[in-house]
Formats: sequence, structure tokens, C-alpha cells
Amino acid sequence: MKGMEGRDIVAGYGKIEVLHGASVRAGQGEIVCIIGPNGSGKSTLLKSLFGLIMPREGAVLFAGRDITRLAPEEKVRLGIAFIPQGRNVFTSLTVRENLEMGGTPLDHEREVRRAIDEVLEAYPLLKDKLRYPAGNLSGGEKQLLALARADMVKPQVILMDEPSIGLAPRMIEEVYEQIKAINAKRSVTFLIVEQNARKALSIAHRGYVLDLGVTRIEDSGAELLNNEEVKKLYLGG
Amino acid sequence: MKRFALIVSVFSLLACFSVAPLWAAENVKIGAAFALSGSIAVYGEGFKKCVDLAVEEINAKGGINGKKIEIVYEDNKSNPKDCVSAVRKLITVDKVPVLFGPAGSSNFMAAAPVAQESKVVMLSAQGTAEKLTQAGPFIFRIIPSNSKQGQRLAKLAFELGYRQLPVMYINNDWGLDLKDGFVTSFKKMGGVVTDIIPFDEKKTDYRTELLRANKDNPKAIVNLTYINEGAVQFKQAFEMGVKTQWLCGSAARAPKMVELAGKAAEGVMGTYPSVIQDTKEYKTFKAAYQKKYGDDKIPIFGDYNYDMVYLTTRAIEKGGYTAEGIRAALPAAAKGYKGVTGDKTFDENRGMEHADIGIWIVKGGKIEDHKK
Amino acid sequence: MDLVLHLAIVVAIYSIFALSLNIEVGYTGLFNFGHVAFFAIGAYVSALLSLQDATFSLALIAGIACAGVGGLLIGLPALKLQGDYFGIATLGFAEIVRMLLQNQVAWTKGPMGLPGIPRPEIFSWHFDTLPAYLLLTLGAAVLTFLVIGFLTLSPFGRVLKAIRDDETAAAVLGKNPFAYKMEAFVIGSAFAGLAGVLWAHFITFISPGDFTLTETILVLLIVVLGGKGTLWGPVVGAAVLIFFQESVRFLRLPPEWSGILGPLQQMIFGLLLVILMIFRPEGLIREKGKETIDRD
Amino acid sequence: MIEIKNITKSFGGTRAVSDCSLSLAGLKIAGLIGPNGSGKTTLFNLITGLIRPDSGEITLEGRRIEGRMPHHMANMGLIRTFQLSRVFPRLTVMDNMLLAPRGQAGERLWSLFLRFPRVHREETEHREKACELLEMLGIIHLRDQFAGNLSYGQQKLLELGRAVMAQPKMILLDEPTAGINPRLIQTMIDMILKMKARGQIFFIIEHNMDVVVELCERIFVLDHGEKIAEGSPREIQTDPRVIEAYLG
Amino acid sequence: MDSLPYYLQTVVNGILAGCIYALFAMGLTLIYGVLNFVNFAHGELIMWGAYFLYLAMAEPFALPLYAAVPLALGMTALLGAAMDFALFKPLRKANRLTLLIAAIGLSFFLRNAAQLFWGAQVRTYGFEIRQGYRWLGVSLTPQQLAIIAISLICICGVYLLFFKSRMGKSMRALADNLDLARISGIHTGKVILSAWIISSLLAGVGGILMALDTNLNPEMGVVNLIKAFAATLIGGVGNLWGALIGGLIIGLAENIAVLFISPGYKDAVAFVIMVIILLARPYVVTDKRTD
Repeated sequence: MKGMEGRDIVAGYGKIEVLHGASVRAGQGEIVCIIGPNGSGKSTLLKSLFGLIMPREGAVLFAGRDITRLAPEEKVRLGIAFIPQGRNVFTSLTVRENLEMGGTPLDHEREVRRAIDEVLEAYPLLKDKLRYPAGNLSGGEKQLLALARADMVKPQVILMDEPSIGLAPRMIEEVYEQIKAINAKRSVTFLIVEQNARKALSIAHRGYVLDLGVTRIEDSGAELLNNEEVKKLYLGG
Repeated sequence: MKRFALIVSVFSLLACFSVAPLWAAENVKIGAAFALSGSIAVYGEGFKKCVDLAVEEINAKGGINGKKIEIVYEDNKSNPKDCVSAVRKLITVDKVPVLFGPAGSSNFMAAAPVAQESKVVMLSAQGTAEKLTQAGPFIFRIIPSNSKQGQRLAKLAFELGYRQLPVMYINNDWGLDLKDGFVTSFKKMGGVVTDIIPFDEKKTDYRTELLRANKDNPKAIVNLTYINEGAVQFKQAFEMGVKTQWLCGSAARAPKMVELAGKAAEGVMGTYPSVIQDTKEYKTFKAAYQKKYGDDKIPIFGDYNYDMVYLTTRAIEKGGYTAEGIRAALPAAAKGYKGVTGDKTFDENRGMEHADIGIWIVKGGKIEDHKK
Repeated sequence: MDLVLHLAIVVAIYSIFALSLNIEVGYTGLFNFGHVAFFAIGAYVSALLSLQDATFSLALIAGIACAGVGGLLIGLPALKLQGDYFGIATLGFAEIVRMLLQNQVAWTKGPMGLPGIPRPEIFSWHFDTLPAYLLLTLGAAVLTFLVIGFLTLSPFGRVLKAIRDDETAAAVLGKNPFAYKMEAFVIGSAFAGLAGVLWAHFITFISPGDFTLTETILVLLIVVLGGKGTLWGPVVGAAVLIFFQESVRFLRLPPEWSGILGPLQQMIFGLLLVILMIFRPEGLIREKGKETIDRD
Repeated sequence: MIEIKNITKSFGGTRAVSDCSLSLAGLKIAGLIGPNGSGKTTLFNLITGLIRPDSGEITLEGRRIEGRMPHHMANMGLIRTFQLSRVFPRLTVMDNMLLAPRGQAGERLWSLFLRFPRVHREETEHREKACELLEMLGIIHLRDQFAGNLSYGQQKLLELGRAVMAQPKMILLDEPTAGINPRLIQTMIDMILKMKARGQIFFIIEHNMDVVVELCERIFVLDHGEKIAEGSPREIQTDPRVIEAYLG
Repeated sequence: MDSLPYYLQTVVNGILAGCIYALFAMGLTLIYGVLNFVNFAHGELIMWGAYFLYLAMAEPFALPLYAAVPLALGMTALLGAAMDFALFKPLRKANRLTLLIAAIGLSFFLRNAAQLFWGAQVRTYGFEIRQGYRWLGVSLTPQQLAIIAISLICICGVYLLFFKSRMGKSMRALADNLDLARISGIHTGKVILSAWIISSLLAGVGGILMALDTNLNPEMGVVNLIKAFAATLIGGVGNLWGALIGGLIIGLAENIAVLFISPGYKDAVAFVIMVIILLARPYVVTDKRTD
């Protein structure tokens, strides 16, 4: 299998154990969405997959290979990108420089320039802002920039943490359109953690519901949306 | 815990060193609390060279009554606190009855009460502050005080026809003391001090201070400065096109200063506790120095330190190897004694009776005595 | 023997000095880089008064009080700053204090310093010999130790430690961080003043050159070496550091080496510091409960 | 007791809290819910003085209090906890508790020295009270441990206990049950209910809807910094706007 | 001397001093920005840079200046890298006080090592002294012109490096957001090493320029370090232009002040300005943990 998989991951911060054995799998070209109430360990799961937190137990597999212990830098070189929640652009760098940073794994300046041109084709919104510090962008533009930066090296898997957080509805739409476009064009695998479950599930091929550190439900996006238990988990109702 | 053990073992290793056997105990030991590290270590090195030279000579001639002189050097780290502990250590551990005090008036004055209280003789070959020996009868100075030098400097300014001039001085004990001495005498003579500019030690940039001193293009500027500071200043003044007659004190009179400042030092004049270099004693000393160290650049005050060793030796020979004996014998030993630096007779304040203040001038890259 | 007494006095005075810094650095988390200023204020005020024939008791109280007031005046602006900024601001203030001592020649005799400071006399007890002076400084050190110990173990000290650990959390529990930091700063300054007074009357000669950044660094090293935030740390640090520095004097090395001995000793000192920081950054005495702390 | 009127706070152009009005008058336990990033914690920060509002009013028992310093807020009786617990790691559990009471004589330098008997008496009283609370929280056996050595859940319990020790008019709890195991959640709920019975008033941010429903009389819902709904737990759970906000 | 050139010269002096401070401050601020601590041993890098040149030009090597300078700079960079490797790398996770004390220890070690090798005495490269060029009554020597020019070149060079090269951009990215830098695949170890090398090179250049203008002694680094640090704080930590502006503010202020107040307070001026600027910055209790 070409996609990415996390098996029985146990992880946490210091004394806190957040994940008690969570498993997710995303096949190649799949958009997989992980939803769940706040504090259920969604972000932790994503960070464990990427190696920002070393899982205490469990394994992370990429294209069938065990990459649990690889450092984030190395995972980037394998073609895995991670877009964190919140502070996900270099605010003091310009938009162009942010893109260049995304191109770090590329060997030549020339390739970086070509990659920027290609990315700008796909993200026309960023074109006019190239020379501005990324800190001046609006929340939605930052999210797009973060996506574009990850896209610089044409990764096979993109892990996204709460892409819609704090965005205006129009921008949420924009970001998700972009995700769909990338997925459609290069069949990139997406693993998205999302609070905004309805939006995410509407584009996801499959979804997981994470609750209290374990994956509870796995189903297709549309099914999950109509699942009574999902509503219950969210609103305790 | 393992790490802690490591640290402990390092300390105990050091402790082992400290109980290592003493060096030959038969010698006549003299303490020397010199600056071997810290800000004025540059002077301390020079003093040490000359002291070593004198000791070598005396020991070659059989020492004191057959016993060899041994100097116990103690680093005073150029600060008063360590001066005090260095002196304290020399007195209590090495039990020396006489010691050579630290350079720098404030360092010396911090340590002097300790010597006085312990009734141990302490001599200064470079402390020029007027009050240096006030701590008590065990404290001696074999170099003339600043007030005499200040007077001479004021007189020099008058002789050269300068009635109005600004004064720059290094903002430390020596500079302030000499500045006061100069200003008082100069005003008394009717001169006008146009500006007084203190400057900090060890800076690298004195341009604006120099600019301010040179504001009205004075014919002369009094600059009471040290070696390094002086070199930097003369160089920077030269570069800025300051054309004036520099009048300095003794601390700048060093071959090193001329070496550092190059042609910018040309023509700089100053006063210094005179050492008549034409004397037989001085020439012998200079030759001996050259033979031992390979150059004839006598370190500043090195000659006084050299004399200090001989003077102390004489006092020990006369009064015996006890503090009280040395203290009592010193004035007699010094009376009329002609050292390298001239007549070493003490006055009633245990300073120098005869203060021959000479004038130096830089000519052709060499420091010479100024001849009228 | 005199050397031992002498060093014991120095250790006692530096213990007071370090204890006073520890209440700021160790207990309240204030990285004061200008602590020597208050030492200097204490020393100068007391010395100047004594030279005007004031009694020692008066000079002592005035020295401590002026150092405390100095702390208040410097703390007012400086405590508005955080972390490194506070450190560099206090460093700047200390340099300004030193420059005042150096340049206000009319008051302080400037770089000439103040010689002949009398040895103390309290109620006709003379402290003019080393053992007597040791008694006096030991008394003062024990007093300082007890007062600072009492303070740090009291509810007041609890608030200081809370502010050190988490200023915001302390504030939302109703503790005014600025006020408490100010109190700690003033207390620290006053005790540094006490150390300064004792120093001046012990050495009997002071000049502005005694109160440089080097002294601040030394006392900071004592606190860190001994173990900051512990009661015994500063005392142990002072003893170890001063005896270590002095012990090098007893290395019986050939006289020809003396020229390189000074720098060599300082090199070893620097190296030991580095090694200590790598292997035991919490100092010789460890504050309990520290190993679990990851936020700083 | 607390009234919030038209309060607004922006960070660098984005409105974290936007024209928000809540009235907590007469409520024993009020709840505040909303998706991540909806401005709940910002609102708490505004109420407890950690940040100042751009505009709007906060009144406590009729007095305007917005924009005051955090310690003023605390001393007026508003004590909060944090989302990630903020105990004092280098103080013992007991010391963490003893720190909380307001207006202690021993915390003021003069009375510490001059009125030491009173200081001593207060300490003893506080210690007894703290023991009682720690007992209720089930962490009495840890009282001499450094708080930094406690598990995360225990730290959160300690933080709650500390807030109760302060005897405030209102305790603001920021996600009291987030990240702790279910067993401790029940302890937490029991504790809050016991305190409610003693007349303690709470304002709680919480995500665990079971907890919210069990505790709160009235719930306010924030989304994108705006209040989109308020009402009883039942009303909220069926409110289409709330479901929309949560499920997207 | 009439008054316009008098003041002009003061301003020039101020700029000169400011350039030196700025050169030192840039090196400091670089490390501060990337690694978030004050490298107290930066002054020793400055001093060793100057002494390396002395070593290369003295017997037995006796290299000409053009060959000696690159060698000296290379050695300084090596020293900086070695410092990081031996000391700061093991302490990467340590708290600030630990780092600071360690840096002070290192500074002691390096300064006294220099004294051990070369002695406490002052040395000079021995170039001939020349009178400055005069223009509008203001004098400037070639060395001083070199100081201003090279400082500007260094600042521009570092600017270009920072804003145009990939390595420089990575450095800024690292200073901006370490986690995000790692996520983007930036090799943090390499970037930190190059920050050290650049910082050391700046120190070496500064030291050599200062020694060319004045002399060499083991304490030449420390004396200007505190002011460089003040310049760093005035300009804002990690801000290159800030370092330049901070350096110039201090240099100008203290030189202008010399004309009007007792020069004994020259250093105090720098500190007073620094404290005023620090206090003038708005400071609000901010809580980073808002969601």
C-alpha cells in the first residue's frame, strides 16, 4: 500500500497520555478526515504520525515502510508534509520566502524557482502578495500559504491540523477547494484533523471519529455525517 | 551523584597540590604582591622582570650573608580585594617580614592597613598618591609623590610659555591625584585651566574627548595618561590633525607607548620622577637588563623596582631578617644611598626626600631627557 | 591562621551578599545583573558617615537603609521590564552608580577612594582584631541567614516562589507580582548594603574600582554554584568559590611559572564553570523538586 | 453577578471576541461552550484581567471592573483555572493550597514580623481547611509532594482545590476535565457539585458535553467570537445553530 | 576650530564608534535571535579574531595582510564553531541562566588563554600611522574609512545573506518558528552551525578593524561588549537593522554627550538611553496561551 498508516499509537506530553492506542489508515489518493471532540487527541495523533511527538507505542508506516523513528526533517524528504494548526507560516518572512522554505528539500535554486512558479499557478491568490511578510496575510491566506508551502515539494501525503480553524466561511471554502484540487490533480493522500466536521466530511473519502484517545468509528464521510453516535459524541446529546 | 563525585575529586586533587612540599626553606624570602593577571598585569610583568634581575645579581654575589633571596610572588589580580588576600597570604603563610606592595595607589592603599596591622614592612615602587604611606610606620614609598610631579609639570608648562591649557586625565587614582597636583600649582602660578576632561581607562576610542580638548586649538594640552591609552590617544589625535604640544605625566613614559603610537608620539613631553640615565648605576643596570632580556626597553618603573630590591637587601643586612629590624634599618639604609633611580633618602613620611623630577621627550622614536 | 580568619570573614561577607542575591535570583526569579550597586551604596554610605565620625551603628543603619532605598528607586523602572531586559537594565544602573562614585569627586573622593575607614565599635565593643571582626560578620551572616530563611519559609516567601514559577498564575490568585518583586528587590538590596558596610569596615579602604561588573558576576556565580533557590546554597557557594580561588595560591609551582599562573588559574576557573554548567547546572546543592520542571 | 456587555477584543485584525454580551446574574453554574478558536478563553482572559478589552463593559455586582490588573480581579473575588493546568511546580501541593487564601497576614512584610501570632493562627486554619479540601479531592496523600511531580489530572484537581481555597465570589474553570482520565472526571464533577451546594458560584468552559449537561444551569455558546446561543442544556442541544457551529 | 566642523567631527566620531558597536551587536543578535541566549563569550571571539591576524602576520608565518586576513577569519570561524560544538550544543535545552554562566566561564577561559599565549601587554600590527583626509574640516583616516565601509559592507553582506540566500532565509525561519522550520525540512543543526560561523566572522572582522584602528590586548573584546549588547536590545533582539541603528544611537549619543557633560559619564549616557528606550516600549502582560 502506498498510503500512510498509524497503528495502535500511544502518545502524550510529559505525564499526560493523550492517545491510548489510536489507528488510522489512508490509502494513496485518499482524503481521510479525523474528527472528534476537543481534547480527544486529534492533534496529538497527527503530530505522532509526523514525528513531532515520538509515539510511546505503536508504529507509523509509509508506503509499507516503518518510519516511526524518523525525524520530521527526514519525513519531509520522503514526501510527507505537515501543516500545523495555528502558527503555520513564518510571519517575519515574506510570502515568497515562505514558499522557498517549503522548497528546502530541493537541491537547486532553479528547482525552487520552478516549483514556486508552479505553485503560484495553483494558488493565484498568493501571486499579488509575494513580497509581503506572511504575518500581514489574513487567516485564510495564511492557511493557503501553508498549504502552498507544503505543496512546494509535491509530497505524496499531506497531514493537516484543523485547516479551517478561525477562518471566515468563504476562506474555508477556498481552502477545501484547494485540497480537493491537489488531491484530484496528483492523487495526494490527505490526512485531515478537523473540528469543522461537516465541511471536512463532505470532501473526505473516509473518516475516523476519535474519542478519548482511541479511534471509535470508521466509515465513509457521508455515512459519518448522518451517524447519530457522531452527533452524540459532539453534543453529548 | 557520579558527577558530584567527579567534582569532588577535582577539588581534592587541587587540595593535594596545596600540601606539596615547600621550596627550599633556607632562603631569605621577600613577598611580592604583583599584578600577574587582570587589568594592570601589563605593568606587573615588567616589574617582575626587574625584580628578578636584581635578585639574580644579588644571589650571584652570594646573597644576603650567604643566604639566597627568594621572591614569593603572589598574584593580586589587579583588584583591591585580591590585593588584600595576596598580602594576607604572604604575611601569614609565607611569613615574610617585608614585601613589595601592589601597583596602583588604590590597590596599595587597600592592602597597606593589613601590613601595618601585622607589623610587616611594605614598600611601593610605583604608588605615587600623596597619602600612600599614611597607613602607618611600616609603609614605605621609594618613588616621589604626585604633588611634586604636578608642581614640576605646571612649571614646565610655564617655562614653555603656556598660560592657558586644557587638562585631560585618566579617571583613576593616579590620574586624579596628579591632575589635582598640577591644577593647584598651575593656578597658583597664574595659569588658566580651560577645560578638565576625565577619560575612562581601557577604551578604544578617545576621539571626541580629544576633539573637545582641542576645541580652541590650544598650544598645549596636558594629558595625564597611561601607556595604552596614551598610544591610542596620540595616534587618534595625529590622525585628526590635532597639532599641539602634549604634556604628560610619568605613566606614559614607556618605550611601549612610543612603539605603539609610532610617529604620533613624536615630540610628546612629560615629567617623571627623574632617573639620571647618565649615571654609572643606570648604565650598569641597563646593560644588565639588556643582557638578560635581550632588549633595552626598560619597563616603566622597572628601575624603581630594581632599586627596591637592593634597598631591601641593605636593610635586611643592616637590621636583620625581621620586620621590626627592617623597618628600623630602612631609613638608615636608604640615607644617601645612590640607586639606579638616584638618592633614596626617606623623608619623615617615609616618602622620598629627594624628588628629582625630570622632563622626558620623545625624539626620533626614543624617549630622551629633555634638555633646556 | 590570620589568613584563615581573613578568608572566613570574606566568606561570611560574601555569604551575606550571595544570600541577598539569592532571594532575588533564586526565590523570585529576578536576574539582577547590577547587584554590586547596592553593595557599593552600603559600603560608601557607611564609610563616608564613619569618616565624618558617625557611630558605627548609625553608619550601619544608614548604609542598609540607603541600599534599600536605592533598590526601590532602581526597581521602580527596572521591574517593569522582563527577563533579559531587566538584567541589562540593572546592569546599566549598576554602572551608573559606579560612575557616580567615580565622578562625584567632591562627595566620594572619586577614584582616590576612601582610606582609613575605622573598624566598627558598638556599645564600646571594639571589633578591631580579626577574630572579633569574624565574630561580628558571623553574627551578621547568621542573622541574614535566619531572616532570609524565615522570609522564604513564610507565606511571603511562598508568594515569591509562586511568582518565580508562574507570574501569571500568581497574579490570578490575587498576588500583585510587581509589588512582591519590588519587596524582594528592596530586601535583597538592603542585605547587599549590609554586606557592603561590613566589607568597607573590614578592608578599611574602598574605591569605585571594587564595585565593577566582575563582582556581580562573582556573586552570581556563587549563587549558581551553590544552588540557587536553596537556603544553604549561597553559603556553600561562597565558601567553595573563595577557598578554591585562594587554594590556587598554595599550589607550590616554580617561581618562573608565576607569570603564567594568573591566567592559567583564571582559565581553570572558567573551564570548571563550563564543566559545572554542563554536568550539574543546578549547583552543588539541588533545590528539591526541580528535576521535573520543564518550563523556565 | 457578572454582567458582560458588548465586549470586543481583536488580535492583529482578527476579532477574537466580538460584541459579546452575557449575563450571569443569579446563576450558580454557567457554562461556556463553542468550537476551538471561538474565543472562550479570550473571554475568560478578559474577565480575569489578563488582557484588556477594546470596548465594552464588565460589571461585578454593579461595579465596572473591565481593564483592571489580574490581581485586582482576583482580589475582588474572581479566581480562575487554566486550560493547561498552571500549578506552581516547585511548591508542594500543600503550599499551592496555602498560597490561595486572599489577604493573608503572612504575605505582607509588616504583619509577617509584627503580628506573627496572627500569621501563625491563619496558617494553622488554612492548613486544616486545605487538608479537608485535599481529602475531598483524594490527593491528601500527595500533600508534601512537589506539585510538578503530580500527574496531569491531579494537577487539575489541585488547581480546582486551590481556586476553592481562595473563597472567591466566582470560580472560572477553563476546561476542568480536558485531558484527564474518566475516573478523575467524576471526582472533579463531585467536587464542583459539593462546592455548589456550599454556595460557590462557577463559570465553566467545557467541551465534554456530559459534564456540561450534568453541571450547568445555563449555557452560552460562542462561535467566531460571537455569542450564537444561550439557554438551558436541553435548549442548547437542540438548537440548530449550535449543531451547525459544532458540526460545521 | 570653528564650530561646524567641530560638531561634524563629533558626529563622524559617533558614527565610527557606532559602526564598531553595530558590528559586534550584529554578531550577538544573530546568536540571540537563533538560539535565544546572550553569548557572553562574543567579546573573546572579537579579541581572538584580532590576535589570529597578529599571529598570521608575525614570525614565523609573516604572511602579507591579504593572505593573513582570510586565514585569521577562518580561524575565528573555526573557534566559533568549536565553541558551539563543545559547549553550547550539549546545552541546547538548558535554561538561560545556565547558558549565561557557561558563556561567562568560556569567556574567562578564552581571555586568559590569550593572555597566556601573548601576555597582557598591548600589541600592534605595526602599520604606519597616517594623518586623515580632510573634508569640510572633518578628518578621516583610511582605517576609519575602512571601518565605516567594511561595517556597511558587512551589514549589507549579512543583509543579502539573510534575505537572499537560502541558508540565510532558513536562519530567519529558524529564529521565527523552530518547530515550523523542522516541519519544513530545514536541517536545524546545519543552520545553527552557520549562524555561529557568521557570528564569528562578524566578530573577527570587528576585532581586526578595531585592532587596526587602535591596538590589541586581551581585554579589547569585553570592553565594548556591554554596549554592543545594549545596542542589540535597543534595536530589538534578532533584528539586524535594529543592531545597526542601536549601535549608531549609542555611538552618537555618547560622543555628542562628551562635548556637553563631563566625559567621565560617557558610558552612563549609553545606559541611560538604553533604559529609557526599554521603558518606552509598551509592555503588556500577554498570555500566550489564549486559544
